[in-house]
Amino acid sequence: MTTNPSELAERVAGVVGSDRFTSDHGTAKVYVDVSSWVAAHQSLASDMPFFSWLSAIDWAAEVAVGEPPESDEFEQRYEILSCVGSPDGRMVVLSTDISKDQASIPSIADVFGGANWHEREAAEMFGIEFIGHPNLTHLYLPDAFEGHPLRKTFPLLSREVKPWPGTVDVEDMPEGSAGTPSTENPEDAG
Amino acid sequence: MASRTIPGSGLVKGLRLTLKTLFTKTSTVHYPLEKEVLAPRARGVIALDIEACTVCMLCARECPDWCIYIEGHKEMQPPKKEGGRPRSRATLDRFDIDYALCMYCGICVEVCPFDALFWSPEHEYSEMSITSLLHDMERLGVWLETVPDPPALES
Amino acid sequence: MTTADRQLLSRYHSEVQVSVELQTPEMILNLGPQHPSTHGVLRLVARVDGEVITEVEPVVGYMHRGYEKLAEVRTYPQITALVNRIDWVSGFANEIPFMVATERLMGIEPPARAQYIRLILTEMARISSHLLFLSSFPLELGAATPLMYALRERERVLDLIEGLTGGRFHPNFNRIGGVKPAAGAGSTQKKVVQDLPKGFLDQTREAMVQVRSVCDEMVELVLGNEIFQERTRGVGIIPADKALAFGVTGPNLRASGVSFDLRKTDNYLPYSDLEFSVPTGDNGDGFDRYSVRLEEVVQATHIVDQATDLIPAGDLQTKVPRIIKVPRGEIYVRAENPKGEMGYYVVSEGGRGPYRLKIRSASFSNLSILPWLLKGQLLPDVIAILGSLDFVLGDVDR
Amino acid sequence: MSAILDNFWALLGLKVLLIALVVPGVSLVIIFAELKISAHMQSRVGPYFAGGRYGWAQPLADGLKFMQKEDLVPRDADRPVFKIAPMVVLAGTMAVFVIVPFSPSLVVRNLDLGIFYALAAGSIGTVGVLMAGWSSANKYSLMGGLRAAAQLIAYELPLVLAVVGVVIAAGTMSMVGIVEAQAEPFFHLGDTAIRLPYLLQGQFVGFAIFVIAMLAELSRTPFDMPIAESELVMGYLTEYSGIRFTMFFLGEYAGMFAMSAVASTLFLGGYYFPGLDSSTFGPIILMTKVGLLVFVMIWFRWTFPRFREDQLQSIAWRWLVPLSLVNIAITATLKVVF
Repeated sequence: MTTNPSELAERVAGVVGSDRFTSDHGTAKVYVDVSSWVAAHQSLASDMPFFSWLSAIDWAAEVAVGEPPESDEFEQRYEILSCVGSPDGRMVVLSTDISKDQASIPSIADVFGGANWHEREAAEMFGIEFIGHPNLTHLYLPDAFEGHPLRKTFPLLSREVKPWPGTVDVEDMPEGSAGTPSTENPEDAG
Repeated sequence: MASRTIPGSGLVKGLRLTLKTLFTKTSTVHYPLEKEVLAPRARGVIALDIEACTVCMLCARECPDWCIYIEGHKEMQPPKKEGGRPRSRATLDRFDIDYALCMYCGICVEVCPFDALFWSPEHEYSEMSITSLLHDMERLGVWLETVPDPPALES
Repeated sequence: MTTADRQLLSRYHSEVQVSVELQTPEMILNLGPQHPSTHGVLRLVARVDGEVITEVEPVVGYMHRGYEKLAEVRTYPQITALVNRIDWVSGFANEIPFMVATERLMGIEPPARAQYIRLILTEMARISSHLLFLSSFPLELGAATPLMYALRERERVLDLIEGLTGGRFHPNFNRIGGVKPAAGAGSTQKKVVQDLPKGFLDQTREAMVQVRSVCDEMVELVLGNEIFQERTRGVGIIPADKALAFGVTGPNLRASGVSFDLRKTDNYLPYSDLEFSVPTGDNGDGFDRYSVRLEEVVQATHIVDQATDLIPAGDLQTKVPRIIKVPRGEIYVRAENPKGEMGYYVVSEGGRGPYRLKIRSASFSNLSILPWLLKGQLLPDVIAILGSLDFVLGDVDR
Repeated sequence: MSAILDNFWALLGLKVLLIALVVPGVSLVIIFAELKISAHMQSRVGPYFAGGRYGWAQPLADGLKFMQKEDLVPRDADRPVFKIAPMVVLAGTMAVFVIVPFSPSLVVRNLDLGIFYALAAGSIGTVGVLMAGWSSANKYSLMGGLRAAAQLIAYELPLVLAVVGVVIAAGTMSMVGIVEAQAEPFFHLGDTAIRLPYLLQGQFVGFAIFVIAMLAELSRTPFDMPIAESELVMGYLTEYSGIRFTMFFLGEYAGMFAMSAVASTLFLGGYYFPGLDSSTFGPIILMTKVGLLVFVMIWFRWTFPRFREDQLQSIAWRWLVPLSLVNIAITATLKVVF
């Protein structure tokens, strides 16, 4: 009953007036330009009134946490994602990119009431400025908190402070015994 | 905005139900006197079989909370068959699980390739101070007896 | 006077009252963070005139554990153990979308038996979460007895979950590619297959009968009770368009008349083989939210009954490499969590852990409607509305 | 012994001492009854550790626990008012027992304005509650106090009007007189005289109004807005601890005992039961009727949610007061006609 994702992505791309869209793994994703971010949401609001969520991804080369992206030919940026849908099950993810140095994007809080909190969270977690947002204050973090935790450059302090408890003074397992490949903890491998 | 219908049927039905329950047997277990029989797979505490452990650190590595502390050393074991050369074997010095941090996810029991860790439904090991929640090797060995044998399976 | 007028009237009620009575200065009242009925650590800074709330600002973040940051330093199996603690009342149901997302990225399909076991455990989590709501909401309004009846039957469901998985709230029974196959990786532990224990299916059917009987008791004790109806009819009305705009999902949205159930629209679990109806309310007030959830519990028991008959034989997990590396790709999978739509946007860069994991939790959006909803309400109504939304702070703060 | 009996002051001292022992004792029994009955109504066992197998000493244990707890007074509370409030509430409740007749002779003072005095004494508690609410210097207590004052005043009126019906029927206000009036034969069936308590003599509406108003006076569910745990934490009791809290707690249960004693005297025939000699069995008969009413109150508490503030007021002013006026009118006309 729900249209399959690639058709949906194509149709939404048409409505929104952008050409790049993908639908791998069943998730319809349409790439939109920053300038037409609010317009795209306004045009979609009537057909897809359900606002699901809005968040961001920090594409960064050097990371203080986890592993950096595999391919290195990618442009360092913030990718803003917002997901809208309709009660009959259709759902599309709109995505746009903003550069890291001047990270600001117009707010869609007045198009979708629900975006208010999501944008506040993305703002405090990534340091993105949403222009025209009613009250862009901290949502989760205490007011005196500096720094933006979800940025890749922000270290996870608990893992720095407490070293890995399995202090080994036994040499590594001789390869021959019981063939247990070691499932390294990601930091050690990095 | 007074109650439009006479508060008759709804209230009376509620009263009848509470009265009926007043005279039915209670469903609670008097905990310290009678104890509930726990399911064999219930995850109460982790028991350690010290002989089986070869200090491969897999459990400590895989634990999401980093709450398993292991130290071991290599020892020369007498050769199995006489005339064979002595084999070196890793033995445990320290194997502590900090139950103040543990979230009972069971990844360590899962990932142990040498059947050294088992689940036991024991759950009455609360302590007065949080530091004594750090169970050492002997304590984990003691839990070994309380490990029940697995339940029979559906056909 | 229809309920909509009453809602409108209560909105003007606060303005009219202020001008008529003598100008009492407005009092700032702090509801929470330690407050008996905020379901966890939520703080409402309310500007109160007499007992009428003129403006409210929810303060959240006390329970913020930073799940999305934690996920970036962990491997996929470790995240499965963490992820069911987001909405700790419906433990198992949180893991499903993350599992399905990872499996679709890796291009593997769990065996039918594992999918059915997942479906049964999800519906049991829904029953246990809704039973907790059905009993704690009347407690907010002053009736303490429904709590005991509902929790008594909920213990049966939790015992079944504990019998099968070992844990009551956090079963940790999901593995990527299916359900936990064996007790461990070692030689003897591998033989201890974690399939359904003997008599599980019959005990489940018996428990479902008990749960339905407690639902009838809830109808007798709570739904039919005129005082309860008086306290909840026309209180905290959420119109359908506002609900959709704020992203309110699950029973709260269905109570406003929108029949949007992810179990019918998305195919993340074999719900299409079973037939069940989606209950919806008509004017979206506290009373409808309660009766929709009550009906959903009954539907969940029917689903579990059908699933226990249709469960196929087979193994519990497909072949999965020992170290799980998920190929590059992005995916968003959402599931019908008892509180609403729970979704995971997984961005994988081929590593052993996700590059970015966005968690869309239901209570976060359900709560974002509070400032609009609580304007002009009476204080006792605020507590009734908070109770009727059924949110959990872990879900809100992630 | 007879010197004590006929010396007025000694007799009064003895009676006050008797009341001071009986009322808290019965209140403890009522607390234990509430603990046990509410437990079994919720299919659980209730206290079973304190004092041997059945936990009978639980109320005593609670009382002692509260007494050795520190008796806090908030820093910016209105100290004198804060300290006196529980005593005012307890005094208001105890004063009602002056006129409760346990048997024709066993009554502290059989005033001929009996019921009038009882209702007046009962309403002193309202002042105590307001004092507690105001002096705790805490927003929740203030709101609890205001709610309590509004509620108690709103339900004072139906309470009094419900009693007027009985007074008209009995012709006197003295409690013993009312019980004697109910002892007269209501009508004759053949030669056996049928004696009915006022409840069965057509005062159903009056009894219903009295019970509802009584629940509201004692702020028990479904009227327990002042101590609405889920909203106002503990209402006006939030800041109280230690022995002051015990006074309030005991006051509530003593109030239940007092009000149900008055209700059973007015509507259920007090210490009189056809066929039993009331001077010997009087107290037992009265206590069984009180037990019945207390059970009903406990039963209501553990079944119903509570009303919202404005619904509570609208029930009082728009339903109970008119109904009680109609009841008075009917009783008066019947009295005149027959």
